[in-house]
Amino acid sequence: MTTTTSRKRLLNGLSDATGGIGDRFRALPKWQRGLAFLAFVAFLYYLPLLGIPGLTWLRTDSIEGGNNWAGVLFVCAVYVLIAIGLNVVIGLAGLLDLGYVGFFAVGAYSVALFGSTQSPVVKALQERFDLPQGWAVAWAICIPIAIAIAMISGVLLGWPTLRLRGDYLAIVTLGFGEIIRIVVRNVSWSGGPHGVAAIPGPEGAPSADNQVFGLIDAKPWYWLALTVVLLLVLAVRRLENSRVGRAWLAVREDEDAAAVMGVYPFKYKLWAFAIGAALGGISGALFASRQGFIEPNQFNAQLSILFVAMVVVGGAGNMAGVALGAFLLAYLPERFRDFAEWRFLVFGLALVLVMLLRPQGLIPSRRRARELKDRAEEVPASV
Amino acid sequence: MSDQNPDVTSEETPDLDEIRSSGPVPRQREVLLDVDHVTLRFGGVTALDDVSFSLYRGEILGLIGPNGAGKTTCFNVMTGVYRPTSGAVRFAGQKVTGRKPHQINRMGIARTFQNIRLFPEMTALENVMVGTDSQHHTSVMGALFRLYRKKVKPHELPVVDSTNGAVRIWQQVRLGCAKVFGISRHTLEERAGERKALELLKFVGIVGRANELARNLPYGDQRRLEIARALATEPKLLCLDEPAAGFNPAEKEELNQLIRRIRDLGYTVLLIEHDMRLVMGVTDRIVVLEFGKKIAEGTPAEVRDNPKVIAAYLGEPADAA
Amino acid sequence: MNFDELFGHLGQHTVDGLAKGSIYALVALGYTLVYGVLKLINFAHSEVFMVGTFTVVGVWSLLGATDSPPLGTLLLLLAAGLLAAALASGLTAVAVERIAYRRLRRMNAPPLIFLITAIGLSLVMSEAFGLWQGRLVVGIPTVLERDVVFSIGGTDVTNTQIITVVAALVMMAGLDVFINRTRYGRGVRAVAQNPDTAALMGVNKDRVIALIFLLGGLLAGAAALLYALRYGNTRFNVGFLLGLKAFTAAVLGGIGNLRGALLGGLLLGVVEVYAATLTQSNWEDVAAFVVLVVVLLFRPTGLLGESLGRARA
Amino acid sequence: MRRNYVRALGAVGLAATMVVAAGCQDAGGGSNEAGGDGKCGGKVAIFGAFTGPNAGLVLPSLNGAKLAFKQFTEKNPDCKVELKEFDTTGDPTQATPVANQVAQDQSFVAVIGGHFSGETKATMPIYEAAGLVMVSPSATATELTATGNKAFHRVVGNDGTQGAAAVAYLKNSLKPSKVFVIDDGTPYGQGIIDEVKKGLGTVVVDSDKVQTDQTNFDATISKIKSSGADAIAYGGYTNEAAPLLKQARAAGITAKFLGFDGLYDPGFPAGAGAAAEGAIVTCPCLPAAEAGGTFSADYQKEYGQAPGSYGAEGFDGANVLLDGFKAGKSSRKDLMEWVDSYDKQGVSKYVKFDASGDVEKSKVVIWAYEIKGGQITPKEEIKLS
Repeated sequence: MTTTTSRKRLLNGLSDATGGIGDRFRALPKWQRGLAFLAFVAFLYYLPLLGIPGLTWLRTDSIEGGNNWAGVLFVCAVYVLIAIGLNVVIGLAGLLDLGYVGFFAVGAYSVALFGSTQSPVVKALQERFDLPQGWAVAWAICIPIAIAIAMISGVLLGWPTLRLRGDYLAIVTLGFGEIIRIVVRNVSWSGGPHGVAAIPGPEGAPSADNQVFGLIDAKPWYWLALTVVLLLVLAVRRLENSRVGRAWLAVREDEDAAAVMGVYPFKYKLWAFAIGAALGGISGALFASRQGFIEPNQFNAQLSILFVAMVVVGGAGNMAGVALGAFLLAYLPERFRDFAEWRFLVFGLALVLVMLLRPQGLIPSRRRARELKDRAEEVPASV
Repeated sequence: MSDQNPDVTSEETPDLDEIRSSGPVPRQREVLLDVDHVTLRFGGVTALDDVSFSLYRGEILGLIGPNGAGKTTCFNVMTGVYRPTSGAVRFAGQKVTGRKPHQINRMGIARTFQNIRLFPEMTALENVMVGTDSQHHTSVMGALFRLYRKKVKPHELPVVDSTNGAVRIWQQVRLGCAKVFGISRHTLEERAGERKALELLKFVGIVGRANELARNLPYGDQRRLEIARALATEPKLLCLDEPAAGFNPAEKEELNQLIRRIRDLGYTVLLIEHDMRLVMGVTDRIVVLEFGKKIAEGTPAEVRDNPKVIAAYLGEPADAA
Repeated sequence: MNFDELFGHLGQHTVDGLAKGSIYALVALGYTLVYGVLKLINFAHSEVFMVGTFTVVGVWSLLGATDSPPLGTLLLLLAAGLLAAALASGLTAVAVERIAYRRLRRMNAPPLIFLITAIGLSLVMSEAFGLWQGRLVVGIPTVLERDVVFSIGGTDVTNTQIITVVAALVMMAGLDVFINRTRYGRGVRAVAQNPDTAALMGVNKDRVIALIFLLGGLLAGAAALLYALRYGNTRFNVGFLLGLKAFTAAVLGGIGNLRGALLGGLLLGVVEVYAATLTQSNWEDVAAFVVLVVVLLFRPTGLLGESLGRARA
Repeated sequence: MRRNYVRALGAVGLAATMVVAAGCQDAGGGSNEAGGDGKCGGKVAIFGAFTGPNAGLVLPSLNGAKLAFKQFTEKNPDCKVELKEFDTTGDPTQATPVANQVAQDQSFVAVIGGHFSGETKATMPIYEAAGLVMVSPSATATELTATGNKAFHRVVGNDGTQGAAAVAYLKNSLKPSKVFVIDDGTPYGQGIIDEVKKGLGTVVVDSDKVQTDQTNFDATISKIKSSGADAIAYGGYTNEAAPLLKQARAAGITAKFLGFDGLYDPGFPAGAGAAAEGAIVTCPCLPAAEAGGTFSADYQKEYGQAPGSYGAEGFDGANVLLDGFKAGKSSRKDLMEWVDSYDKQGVSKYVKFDASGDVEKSKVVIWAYEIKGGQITPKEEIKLS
């Protein structure tokens, strides 16, 4: 009995501590919060250069056999983007999507198949329209194509399946992710199991001559990804704080009640799917551009599950939370490579422990409220 | 608040005394809701058996009956949760049957739930604002890009009131931008929705708790919040499903007053309630269901004296509410 | 599309599919039982099955099993394998419930949390076996030589196939009787229908839930033995794909519905074999999921609908 | 109000600290002790799937390379060489940051790897851009040397050669009338089976593609039966091949089974048990006994087991670079040139690279091994005609 109470007290203390910081932060005047946010963003941009004495151990290349720090940060940023997209689906609209990797793959393959001179699609286009050998769709055009195709696939998947209830949706989406991977692997127009190489970046096909987005230095890629992440965080925030976000939450909380209140659940669920898919597509496109080479087995079901874990561990519904979750889940296995073969076991254990001790996630979702407080008093007394 | 329901002019609002004195509501009154021979079967169970009744604009109709009589099922048919096996429900001359719940809501039917169904993780204010969704015209892309801007009326402009220099400059900039570029439809609608939600919270008496999560509200306030949320959809007809369940006498009296105030604003009310005193006190007419069948209809006085009703409620003590 | 092959040996492919589906069905029962009562996907069930297969390996090597032993030894091996695998899987399943779920249940955590905990736990289990047993296939002695028992019109039905299908049907029937006819089963149904009311009526909810996990685990252990008999191999990650398919089967039949799990499993097995025959083996997963999606579109709660509580109420 | 300013000041200060801190960049990013200063020795990176399901195929190569470095250090204590391991689990996603790390750390002068074709394909443009020479012990996909990449070299025959050898072996030794081919849909498996199909022509009567982690092969077995094939060629790895072969034998299929170097792994006969008996595995790797010098014995002594797949290739790959160090080459550029013009007998084969980075066709040695008594035993060298 005493152990359980003490443990409970410890837990409460833990959540008080984290929640306390959050509360104190929210209590700050707006401009100070803005400043703090800007400082944080500046820190994020500075991160790949991290050399503050005492913090360098954070770098993944500070250990034997560690990976390139900026390269790992890039992967983290892509995962954060994924988590933010998936958070729209799972955290806001309450739809359990276990096949999110499908959209990631669609985005990656869109860029690869349209942008790479080695892709079968580009080769077919060259032949059909008598284009020169080096022709491929420019990267800047590939990205909107990727977003559009991802969104379309989101709608195509959502249209028939969104009337299914939670757990059925989960298995159907899981199936969708697997279908995408297997189809891409088995057909020839996608490059099959060999994958697609020479995927372009902002400066065109990967080449040693690229000035900024080159092959060796990953820092510009990280900064690009970080910028995209920040822009999309703002975009998703706008949605969250509008009728759309409210409708998503209402549908998540009680779909029937929302419908009776005049919200059309299907429409908003479909939008959540489409927006989530678009974000997944963007992250996939970024990922493929940076990698320069993708193959179907990179997009397996385990990755989907990892994505869901990022969202839930971080705190579904809270963007800061899911971003933290994504960062940790991408970063920790890299930093703790010393565990070698044990790291996935440790990772699983950590997942269980976090969920058991902090089921609401690392940074739980909390509805914004404070600003309204003073306005409530201004309402005229007469109705 | 009176501009909430533009369809109901003050002339049409029924005069309480007239209704009371003239007994049953005269036939020439406008029928708002028409339940027409509705039958609903689940497998072998007949939940509603050829139920018909009409609801007139501006009245408070009570729907009563012992447990399991089909009252809530009747609500569910009216709000599109269930599709009747046969028969039809018409609202303001339009067919309700076969439409989706949100479409029915937008026709003008709002409801509360017997077992409270708020959005527990949203604040009270947000709960009510969900109800205003049908009055928003911002699209998803509109909410994202906020490009569709409207010219602003003077009272909608941002205020410049800070004494702090830096903040004041910021406010000036915002004012300038609003004047030149207008304000996005999203922002205007959001403000209108918030204002309206606050008004409604005030109307039901819980404006002080606007920022609390719905699940943290006391029971009585949750009931009130449900009513506010339903009103936010600007309904013509408000269906209340046992709003007094679990209330003490003082709270019931407050509810009584609230329902009357709602009616006075021009809403038509359909009330399911177990508490006989409340029903008898507030309703204009009563429909009684038992085992899915309508067994009586009339003024409270008529229903009270109806032998079938007495039998239904008192004849089988085990079933008595 | 190789229709000649499919229709030329339709019977053979159907028998193969049924045998394959029987194992899906047995594992699917574990998902369905837990889902029927707790309304949650026990993602760790796949590893419960994996533990069973390794238990068979361990017990048989302990008993010095060789290829095609004499009948007496064979029976001993089968009995020991079944007992050990069922026990190991059953206990693993109960342990999963105790470690991962009970605390969360007390906290009324949302289903997503259960899902992630279960995923974490299954990662731990499969990784532990991967580290311990290596990541390559582990061979299991062929104790039961495959033998064609009878042959109708070119369709060979083998002893292992018969054993698999019959064992699955028998266990399925046994479970059905247990749930619908016995006192414990009544408790299970009561909790499935309404946990709170059941608790009021004096049903010990925790015991019932532990029982559910135990039952699911026992069946998974039995499936593990059948798997070992038929496939003769196991691997640390054998659970993942099979668990996925078994869960698909459970959903296909209507999750929470025992008979649905059987139907779904068999159907899925047959569909996969047909699809692999028609095209190539690497399309079978696509076929399985496409069938699932199509079925759910027309019957949103699976072929037989969901209901453990209402099953033969 | 006052406190607010203090706080704000603090925030600004924090931001300023960060900007200043930006000055001290890349503290953890490795030292810049550039090679090429004439001193003997250098640092070499080796990357591959040292953990994960297929680590069994890669670890012997890592061990071989380690052994080579150890022996070199013993013989040349003055020449400081170092081998750093980077585990990629064979995943291109993880191999890319490794490549960035190695490329940016100027102290690395050469790379051994990649071990699988996917990770190699993903990273070879990076190494090429950094001017780092790659010597791969086991990436066999044909396309790797077809892209014009200058950095990539391999001390192993490619899938084309191995496929051709398998064709030759089938034609000359097994002489089947009908062959059924199966691949696992990986670039490796599919690539090699495509070569076999090309080489055998109409003798291939039917084919199937299995998938990774598949466990039930009923459909494949039915197809083999209906095809009436008397030989099966399987391109893929142990995890699928062992259960497939076991089930096929149990189903009464007696056709000869021929696999490739993906099955050159003790796990294969162990997993398939008695069913593996008599199966043929081709591998562009020398039998231990044939390997030159004392390599096999040394390996056995060092690790307590026989060198598995690509152990000798790992050893050779490392020695190509070590010989360069010994010859005084210690910059990326020098080593690249050194490897391009390398010409010497190794333990697995005579190592000399052609212009595309493949080991010269005439030097490739491919052996057929047979599973006998649960052991992979050398059968004969396949002569490419």
